[in-house]
Amino acid sequence: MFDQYIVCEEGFRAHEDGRPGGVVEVRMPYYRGLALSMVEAVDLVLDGRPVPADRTTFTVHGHTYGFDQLPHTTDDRWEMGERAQLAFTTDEPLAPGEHDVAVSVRLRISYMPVPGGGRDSKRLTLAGA
Amino acid sequence: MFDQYIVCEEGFRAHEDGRPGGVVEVRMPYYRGLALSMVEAVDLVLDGRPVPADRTTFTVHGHTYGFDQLPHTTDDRWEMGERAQLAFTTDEPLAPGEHDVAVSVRLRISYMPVPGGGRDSKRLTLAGA
Amino acid sequence: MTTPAHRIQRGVSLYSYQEEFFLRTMTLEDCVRAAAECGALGIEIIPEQSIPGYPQLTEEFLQTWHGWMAQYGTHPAATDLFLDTKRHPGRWLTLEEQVASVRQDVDIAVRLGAPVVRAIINTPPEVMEAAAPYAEEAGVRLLLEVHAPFHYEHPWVLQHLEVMYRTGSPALGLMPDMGTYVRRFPRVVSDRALRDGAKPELVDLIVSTYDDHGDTHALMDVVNYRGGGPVEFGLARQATHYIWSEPKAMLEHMGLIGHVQAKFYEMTDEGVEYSIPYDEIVPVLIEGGFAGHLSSEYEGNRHVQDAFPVDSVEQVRRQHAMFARLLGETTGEDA
Amino acid sequence: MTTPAHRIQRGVSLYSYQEEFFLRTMTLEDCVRAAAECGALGIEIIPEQSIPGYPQLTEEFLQTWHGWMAQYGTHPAATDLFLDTKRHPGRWLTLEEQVASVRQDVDIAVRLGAPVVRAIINTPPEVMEAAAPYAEEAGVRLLLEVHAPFHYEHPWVLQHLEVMYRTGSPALGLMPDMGTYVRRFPRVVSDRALRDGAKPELVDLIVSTYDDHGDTHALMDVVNYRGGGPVEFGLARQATHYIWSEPKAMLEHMGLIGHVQAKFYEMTDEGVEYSIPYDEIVPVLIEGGFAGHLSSEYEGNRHVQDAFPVDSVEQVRRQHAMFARLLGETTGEDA
Ligand SMILES: [Mn+2]
Ligand SMILES: [Mn+2]
Repeated sequence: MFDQYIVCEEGFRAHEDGRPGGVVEVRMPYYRGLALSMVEAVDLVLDGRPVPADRTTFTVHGHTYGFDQLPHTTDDRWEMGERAQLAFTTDEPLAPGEHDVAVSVRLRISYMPVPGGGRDSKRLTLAGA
Repeated sequence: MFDQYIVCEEGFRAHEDGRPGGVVEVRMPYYRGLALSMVEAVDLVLDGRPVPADRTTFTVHGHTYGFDQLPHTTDDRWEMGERAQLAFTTDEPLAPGEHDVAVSVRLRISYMPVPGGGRDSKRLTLAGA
Repeated sequence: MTTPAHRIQRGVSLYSYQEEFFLRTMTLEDCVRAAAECGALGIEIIPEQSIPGYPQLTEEFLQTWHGWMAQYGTHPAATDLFLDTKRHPGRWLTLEEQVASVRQDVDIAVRLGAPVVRAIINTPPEVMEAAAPYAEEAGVRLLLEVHAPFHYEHPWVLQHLEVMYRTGSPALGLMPDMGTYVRRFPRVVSDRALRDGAKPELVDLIVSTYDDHGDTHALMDVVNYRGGGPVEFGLARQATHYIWSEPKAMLEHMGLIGHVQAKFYEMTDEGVEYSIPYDEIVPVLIEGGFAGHLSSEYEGNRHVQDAFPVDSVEQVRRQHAMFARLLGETTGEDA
Repeated sequence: MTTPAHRIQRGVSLYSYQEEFFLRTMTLEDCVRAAAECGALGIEIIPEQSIPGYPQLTEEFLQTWHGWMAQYGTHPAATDLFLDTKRHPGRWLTLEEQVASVRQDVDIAVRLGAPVVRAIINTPPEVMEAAAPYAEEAGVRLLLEVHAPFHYEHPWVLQHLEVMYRTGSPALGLMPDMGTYVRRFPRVVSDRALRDGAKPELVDLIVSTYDDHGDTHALMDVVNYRGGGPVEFGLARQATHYIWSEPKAMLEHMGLIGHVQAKFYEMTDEGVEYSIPYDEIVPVLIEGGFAGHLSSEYEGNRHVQDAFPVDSVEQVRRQHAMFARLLGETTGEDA
């Protein structure tokens, strides 16, 4: 229902500390918030190359988690419409300019027999570092 | 319907010419034969590691094809119950003894809205080279 | 036109403004104000949607919330609960955990001042039964949302009705979602499929099969036989999710019906819902003596957002102009 | 017991021996012989299954085939065609290509000596219409297989019936698959789900919902609400694929019915099919004056092969013992 809004147009940026990689802001394609234990995956494909989940972290309202922590996190939530920060590490620094950013979100929604979530991809310009 | 028969118990062997890799014999999980153009994939996972399709070839009754050729091959068939040879190349020679062999077959069956096929995995012992 | 006397109240579920709330072009207060401005004074809220930090509610939030109610002349009509039976990976919530989850949402309803809690359709009947005394003590009704494709003869709903009639608990009841009365296929949905590249003749096939209330059993198969792909399959799947039956079926259970979710997809320029015949539904509610809220649930945004500006406020406004007419309210325009 | 006079012939589709033929424990000749040995003299063959090199048929094969027919006292009853509309990646066969595919299969039927061709359910009505004159000239009937979940009121079948009644072509007709008369859920299927780890109470729910011929619309949802996973979802999906309706529905279209596929899942030790009431079906065929083949389609192998030896020959033998009884044939045992 909100697939087209998953990848935020703004906020795509390199790491401030110079580590290779960056941050993309993402929203959950769902009409309510969910405890993080039900966020099964937020998969990133950057310029056609999948970024492994263990090279990403997930931040909601200032709290940062590894994806191995999410399944056990029942006391924090990704709120409806909230911009979360998906931070990722790459081998090489990101080139300035445009990048293809594809994000697929998989949610465990109890009343649905199949996984919920959605996918979005946008061409984003890296904000000046 | 024939998933459990996809991977043949016999015929798992190293290449005769000493190239690294080998051959596993496979059957199509379907009750009729199909033109090869409708065989969309025969994916091999060896000891937990996927073998890319471009490192495999497919042989039916003595005719060998690359997987890039199958989509255009409407004049040859994988017959019902026929043991095809799925040959694969690996970086290192196969160790003697047991290996996990998982094969997933995807078929384009016209009367079905979803892909047909199936999957099977067996622990096979490499035949003496 | 004379309309029989009735006690139906108008309301809005803030679900209706999901597009604007998601995109932060409307705040929660904006949503309450928008509802009030169309005379829909009963506010239905989904705490997990509208209240960051759920299930914690701060005193500050509650004060603000009740302040808005006073300021805009609105009142809390209902809250919507979810039951996350799959909250933990790899295991199901126990019965006790499920009941605890419902109790927590009852507490939240009490603090928000809502007399009704929507129990989502996946709430098991034994959870309803176990939570009923707690809800009764709290002065809150726990109403099972009868959502498409369910209906009053469905085994799942029959199990719930068995609990309701056997226990006779005043806290238990039903909350029909009018998405169970989709007489014709919503055109916003089929138009979207066309924009997504669906073959027009297959869209016609799907829509006309639905509109004839024909057998959708093998619709996916037929769409495949006719050359359909993923977009057409998606539309065919939609056609098996909508249902139509006679709204009069509500009369038999009217004693249990405490709230109605007025699902809608498109209020046309002519002021009618394209697919759901509210001009037949509202008279049934009046006839049955329904005394709860008729609460808007706009769900068209997802089908038009790719190509058109979404205006949920206007859509809800139109629905309430229609309700005011069907309920025989004297409007300024008539005077 | 007196059975009315009838002209029904018994046959076997070699589909029935798929397990043994796949595993090469039976040859094609073994299949023909097995059919003959249970008095099923009409042989239905799926060329794409049984004849390597299809669509080429060598003179040598044909000679062998006709030799078997003479040797075993059998006769070709039907061939089964498929229509591979998706033969090429990324594009659909054109109408002309589809008709050419059907013609090719008509030619094959002629060479094999079969008077009937099974047109698979995805064959479009316009392809049937376009191929009918060719089939008529070849002396072959092209019969649409009415397969579950289709039935005679379904829009897809109605389109086919429209072509059949409008053209009046003697080459066109119907081939009902008795999988459309599954009165109770096949226990070989539910037992398999249990072996695969399905929760017994959910298997019961699915089976009893099916057996009550209740609403399977939201069965998948309810199985989810009750804690089901992939195995239970698979079983629920099966329950939406089987159908039951009154076999008498065939009477109205009996003039078009040229062959019957006697689908079955399990012939019990008591000599009856567990899920399909052939003792009601055969009298309908007799009453309607059906004069074609009642042709076995054993499909139980896939549900038992994980745990039990498959014995398709014995299963078919039992079905024909039942047919002989229902058709009033004097058997050696009675004499
Ligand atoms: Mn609703
Ligand atoms: Mn059949």
